[in-house]
Amino acid sequence: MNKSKFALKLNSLLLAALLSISPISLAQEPVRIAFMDPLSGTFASIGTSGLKQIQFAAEYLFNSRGGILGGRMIEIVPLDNKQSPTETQLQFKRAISEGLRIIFQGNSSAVANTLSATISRHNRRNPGMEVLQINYSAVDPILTEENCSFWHFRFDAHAVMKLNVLTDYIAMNEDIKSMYIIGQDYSFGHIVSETAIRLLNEKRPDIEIVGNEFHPIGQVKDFTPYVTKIVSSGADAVITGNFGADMVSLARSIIDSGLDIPIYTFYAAYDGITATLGEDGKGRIRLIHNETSNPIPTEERKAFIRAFKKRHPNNDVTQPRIINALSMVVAAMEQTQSTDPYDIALALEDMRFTTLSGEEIWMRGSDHQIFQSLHISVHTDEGIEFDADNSGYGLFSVYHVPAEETIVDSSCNMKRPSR
Amino acid sequence: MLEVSDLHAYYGKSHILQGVNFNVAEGEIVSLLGRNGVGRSTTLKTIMGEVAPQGSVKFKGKEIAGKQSFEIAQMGLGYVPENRDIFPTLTVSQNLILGMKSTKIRGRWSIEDIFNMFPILGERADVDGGVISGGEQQMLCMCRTLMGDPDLIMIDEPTEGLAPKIVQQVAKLLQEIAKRGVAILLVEQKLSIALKISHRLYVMGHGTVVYEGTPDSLMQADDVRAEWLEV
Amino acid sequence: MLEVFIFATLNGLVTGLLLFMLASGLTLIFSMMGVLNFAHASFYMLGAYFAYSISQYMGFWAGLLFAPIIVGVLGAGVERYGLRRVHQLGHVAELVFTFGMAFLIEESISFFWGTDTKNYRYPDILNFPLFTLFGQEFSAYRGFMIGISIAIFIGLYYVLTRSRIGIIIQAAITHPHTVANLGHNVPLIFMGVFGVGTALAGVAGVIAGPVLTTFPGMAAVLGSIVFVIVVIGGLGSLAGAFIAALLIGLLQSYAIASDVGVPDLLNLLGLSFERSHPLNDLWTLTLPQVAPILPFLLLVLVLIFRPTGLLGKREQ
Amino acid sequence: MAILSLKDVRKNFGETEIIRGVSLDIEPGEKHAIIGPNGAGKSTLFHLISGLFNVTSGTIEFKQNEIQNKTPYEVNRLGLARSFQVTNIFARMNVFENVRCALLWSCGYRYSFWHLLGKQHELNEKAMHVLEQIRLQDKALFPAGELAYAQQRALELGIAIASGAELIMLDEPVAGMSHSEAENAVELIRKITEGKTLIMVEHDMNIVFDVADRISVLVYGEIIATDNPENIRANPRVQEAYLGEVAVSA
Amino acid sequence: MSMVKKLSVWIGYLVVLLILPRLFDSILAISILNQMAIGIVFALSYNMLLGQGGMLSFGHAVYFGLGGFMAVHALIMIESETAYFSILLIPLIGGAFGLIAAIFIGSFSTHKAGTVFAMISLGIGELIAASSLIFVSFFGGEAGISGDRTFGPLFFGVDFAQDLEIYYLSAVWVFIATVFMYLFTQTPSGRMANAVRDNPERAEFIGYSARRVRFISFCASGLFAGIAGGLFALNYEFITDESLNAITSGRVLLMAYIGGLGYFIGPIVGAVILTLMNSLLSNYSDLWLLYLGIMFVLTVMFLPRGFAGFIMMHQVVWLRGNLKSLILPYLITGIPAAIFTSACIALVEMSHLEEEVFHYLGLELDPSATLTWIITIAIAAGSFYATRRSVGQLSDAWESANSFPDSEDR
Repeated sequence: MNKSKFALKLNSLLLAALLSISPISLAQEPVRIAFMDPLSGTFASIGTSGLKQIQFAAEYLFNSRGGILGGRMIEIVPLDNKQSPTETQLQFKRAISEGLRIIFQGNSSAVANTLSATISRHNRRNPGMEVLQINYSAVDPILTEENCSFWHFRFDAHAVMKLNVLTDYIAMNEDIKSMYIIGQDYSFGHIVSETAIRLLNEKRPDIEIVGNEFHPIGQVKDFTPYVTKIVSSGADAVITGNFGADMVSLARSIIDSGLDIPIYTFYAAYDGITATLGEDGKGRIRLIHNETSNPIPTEERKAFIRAFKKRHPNNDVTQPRIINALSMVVAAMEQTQSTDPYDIALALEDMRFTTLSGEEIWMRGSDHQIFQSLHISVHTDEGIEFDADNSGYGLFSVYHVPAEETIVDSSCNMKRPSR
Repeated sequence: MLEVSDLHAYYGKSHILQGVNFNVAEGEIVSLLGRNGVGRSTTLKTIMGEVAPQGSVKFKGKEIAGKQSFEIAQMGLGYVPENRDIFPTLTVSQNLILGMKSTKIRGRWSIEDIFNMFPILGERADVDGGVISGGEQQMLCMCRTLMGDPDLIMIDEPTEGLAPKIVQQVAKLLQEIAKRGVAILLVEQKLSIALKISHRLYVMGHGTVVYEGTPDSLMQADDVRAEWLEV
Repeated sequence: MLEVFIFATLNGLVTGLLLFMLASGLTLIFSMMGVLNFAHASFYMLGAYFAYSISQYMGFWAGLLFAPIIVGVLGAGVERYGLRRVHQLGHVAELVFTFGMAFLIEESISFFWGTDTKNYRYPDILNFPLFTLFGQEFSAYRGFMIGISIAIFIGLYYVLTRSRIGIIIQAAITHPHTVANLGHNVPLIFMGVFGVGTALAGVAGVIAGPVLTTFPGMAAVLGSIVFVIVVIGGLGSLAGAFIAALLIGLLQSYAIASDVGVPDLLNLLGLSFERSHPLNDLWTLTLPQVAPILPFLLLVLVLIFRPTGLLGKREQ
Repeated sequence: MAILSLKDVRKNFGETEIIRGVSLDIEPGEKHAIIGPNGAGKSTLFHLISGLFNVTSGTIEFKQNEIQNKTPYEVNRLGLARSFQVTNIFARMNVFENVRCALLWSCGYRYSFWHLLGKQHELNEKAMHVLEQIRLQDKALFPAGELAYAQQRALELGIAIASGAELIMLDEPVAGMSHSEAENAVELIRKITEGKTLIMVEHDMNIVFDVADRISVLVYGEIIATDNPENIRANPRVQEAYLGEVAVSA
Repeated sequence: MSMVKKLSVWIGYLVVLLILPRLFDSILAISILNQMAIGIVFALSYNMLLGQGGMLSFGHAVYFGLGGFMAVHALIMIESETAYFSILLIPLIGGAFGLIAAIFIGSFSTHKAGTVFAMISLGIGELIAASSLIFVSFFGGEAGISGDRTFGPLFFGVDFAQDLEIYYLSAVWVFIATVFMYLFTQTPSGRMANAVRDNPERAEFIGYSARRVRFISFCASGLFAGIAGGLFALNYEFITDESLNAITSGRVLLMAYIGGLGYFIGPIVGAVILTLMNSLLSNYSDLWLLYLGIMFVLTVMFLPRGFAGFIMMHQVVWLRGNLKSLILPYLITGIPAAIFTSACIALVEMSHLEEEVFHYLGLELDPSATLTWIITIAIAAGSFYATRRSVGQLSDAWESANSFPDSEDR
């Protein structure tokens, strides 16, 4: 048992003692945290899945154990931003109206960028009413580079970090002589393409980039024409940053064309994708992520996942980083005994925290970027203890990079507000 | 067979039929005469249900006012509209097939019959309806309606725009139709045809029937002709 | 280069024929009611989802059989209880109604099936390469898609031009009153045509679902393209829709396959621009990048210079 | 000098020739009627003159301007106005607005978006005056689509004459009216076309003979006779065209 | 209407605009009001096109979005001091750019109204929306571009950092835009737009080129859509491709249609209703889009003239003093209808929810219990039956309230 947990226990004991004296404190105000992601519309599945995970984590890790900060419950307030920057702004106003000061948000870097800019502006104009952005999934490096903000914390490795590992892994494979890069025609796709080319050139100058294609996001009906180009280019492997339906369609088209080459990617699992790829995707899809899905290193996490599956049989713990983020925010609150965003932010800086997986992760203070081990997993049905989409298939980790090797420099020049 | 009493009809705001009364007996040829715009075509359209009727229209003893066009047609009331509406992209025989209400019931007319009666249509059986001459189109249009085996056929201006020779042919066809026991309600502007083949005549003016009689009596009634028909 | 061309043609054909299946129903409905049915692609999506659900229990083939029937019945219901009522309120109301239906169907699908991607698969019996050319496989299922599309085209063509019911439909589309006067139940025909049109969209959904991914956005991806085809082909012209569908299928396929772009053009002209040039985006544009918007460009050009479309006669 | 002069005007629709060489001169101030059986091409002729259709060949001169291929609005701006066989008003606007719109161009407002109509007193008075002429002043604020039929026809006339055109063309102005309504309408037509040139298509022969100075008979796209009413009535070709040959002998 | 009465309506409008943030003063309320302000101008501009000019557009967001993008660029220019003017004028920049875009596009798209126009607008809309992701330097890609409204010269010491300040600025612009759009309907061009909508053929015979008239309406509409885009830029301080695409075009069509085409206040009503639904309903249910879709389809079917049309339907009854006679029939039908609606919503929500308890209208329903379902379905069926039964009486009452004592005009 580590220190903070001990403190937590002690607190709850104290609380129990207090409760017996004054029944009024029963009505202790909950700690309210906003979770802002698409909960309706086309992208709803990913947002609702995330919401279930954070709600479950709050319940399982904290509320059922007597709450935080001496008995206060965590209340997760869902805010539906429909993955639209405009709607995000409106929901942000709603959050402020309702006194929500901590906002979890993950989906779409565009939304994260907007939110970050909005929050910076708001915090500058409304001192004393600051809001904290907990970004658990948006990986555009700019958020912790040029546009880094004191009020923004990222709990996922950014695209360049991930590509660094991915290209290392590719570089080790001597069979790969040529590479095809295809991506959605927007910032993330371009980052993936530019970074992959740069890193591959450094690490394996002999790998020829035989294709560098952009297609409009969400507009392509049929990826076969693109796959035709991949085939005729003679590529040995594909890198793509596609997500959602674009990812599934691309992978399916590659599979259908009989092209048996690995696909290196980021978002090709869960929320129906694993089930859809099924047997055909076996061994072909390799993706980079944090927190292994199989094998799971600790019993604690296994218990967490099993409890979650029991509560939500049709969902999976797709984003363990949400849990890490929540745990670290709570730890920061406990540490400062405050729910004020400024205090929490200061406490989060350079915090080291041991996750359910037993790994110590580090929030770098200079740019608010998390560092933790990264893994490359294969889509397979072998050795899968925890599958995805109840399909029997899941991710099996084949390559691990410890946290310290993922560290990259940042050009962040953070403006720190003074109090 | 057809009894129209106190029939009113409106086009938008325009009160076109202002109480029309007439009847057609079985096997009879009856003409509806009058100048343009007095409501003769509208009368036929109203009977057919294309224009909303007010009043009573009885066909074979049953009230048909308010029924939909296709129901009325299925009861055995045929209608050949003024604008002919030959389907230009369908062949002559396809146009005829279109007139059949069902492939099962055989009526008094068959395609062979029609082609015998009008060899010219038979010759052009596979020609598109759009390219045959105006007279042939008129024939085809009437024959198409006959294919549905009506007991009463209403024909709007069959001779309009036709050469005199063709007009004679149309007249012959009308008499042929009547011979097979089909009653005819004819809307005509050409007195010559109407007088020649009709059993009875009605003259319309200002949305009502203003004169009823036989061809002979109309020939006598110079005042009626002058007021309601002639130029 | 040859293999790229051959496969681009085949791919274009697959897309084009699929688009035609959608466009044929839409153009029939348009000819009949004079209104473009915005919800048409939504029926396509319904087809895929119904087939997915049916295939879970009874296999792909049952889905292919029943899903279009269900979609057709739904479509007929929409005509009977919705459109027929709205028809009296004029064209704008009708267009807006179908627009609303599209919206409603998409939301209903999210409600009943959820928003995640569905694991809708084609049958294993078709899971083999039909042929391999230059090392690239052409899957049997794609061959099947081409086959079924062509079969439907021929069947539709035959029914419409040769059969008695087809003759009646053709006539009813242009002259509903005349046909009613000949004793044919025109409202029923209209409902039937709407039902068959939507069922065709359903078929397209059933066969496209497994390869183009079954997810709630699938209608939006195709919806406006189908419109473009119907308009370019000429409103109400089936043959025009056929030509336009193939044209757009091939055009997009070739555009993606090609690697040319503005940079090549500039090289040819001997011009060059700095990366910092304000119009840098324009100077680096490539044909594959703009492939998906080519149909809309074509649409605008056709409407400006030939508002009736390629083979259309009817003008609003 | 003829105000309107048609020279060998022809119009084909595809293969079919609808107007087969019409030549006609209309004198200023003349009241001219065009009659003929259905499908003779009367409305087509109107459309050709008023600019809705382009001619296939031939010329149309209005006040010495060739107008055969001009657009309707260009023709109208020269001082030629027309009414329609089927009531053709601005149904969702009120009666007053209908007439005022018809006045706008001739009063020189063109496409202005800087004049407020409420403040244009002269214009509004003119519009009221037209309404008085067509006896619809008490219906001024009524939506035009809600008027009774005869009133809509009167409004149709009002729109045609409002701009003060010198040549007015009326296409079946009394079609669909009851007898008494038609009489009122004729009186109205006579009043509002006073001093102007009038061309009208009409089937009601009483009205034609009542109003017209001269009559042209159009049959199958050709004018078979142009003359004063008495001569037209006596013309056997005219009777034949109307009634077929048998009746003539009777 | 007399001059005084007219003026008082306008003054009332201005007062309501200015007093609203006093009544609803939470941060959320202010931001909803700001949205409404944008929606009102945008929907009114759309109504100029469709309601008054008869042109159905599926790409009206183009002018809104382009105006907005230009406005944000202007904000950036003020911030970077390449330009120096007050942000009060930002909406004007948006309007100018909307106008320029409309002049260009209108020059070839206003040939015809009807389907051809609708399809061209759809094509242009898709083209521009797609280009916005390609031409990153102007449109900023999917992240869009953002600026800051607090630069430039101060306006009497106000830097417009707060939403409330922006609301007052917007309210003034909304008022100005509304007045000008209303005045436009009173000009020769505005009137002729109505005439061309009703009957383009006849309009040509009274001296006007239908195309030119449409073009002028189109440009005016583009101008005001651009102003709305400028207000958007001021309020949100950023803009993305979302503001240009089909969703925004669809939304403005919805606003104008649900509010009521052809009535000047229709779009205002529509903008208010839709903004409220969009921002409030989504907090209660993630199925709100489904409800919105159902409501939209039902509106098209049963209230073809929108909410404003529905209200205006009662004008005649009111003038005749018969409105009272309708209250009881409305209640008799309305109450079971409301019960039916809420029962249906309960059924839909229960089948969707995963939680054990469903809080609804102050009740706690248990979706896992069969009894809950049976009771809810029974309530739904019963109230449906009651509604069906009473509709007849309602329409009778409506007829009699509307009937003319003398049928002279009919």
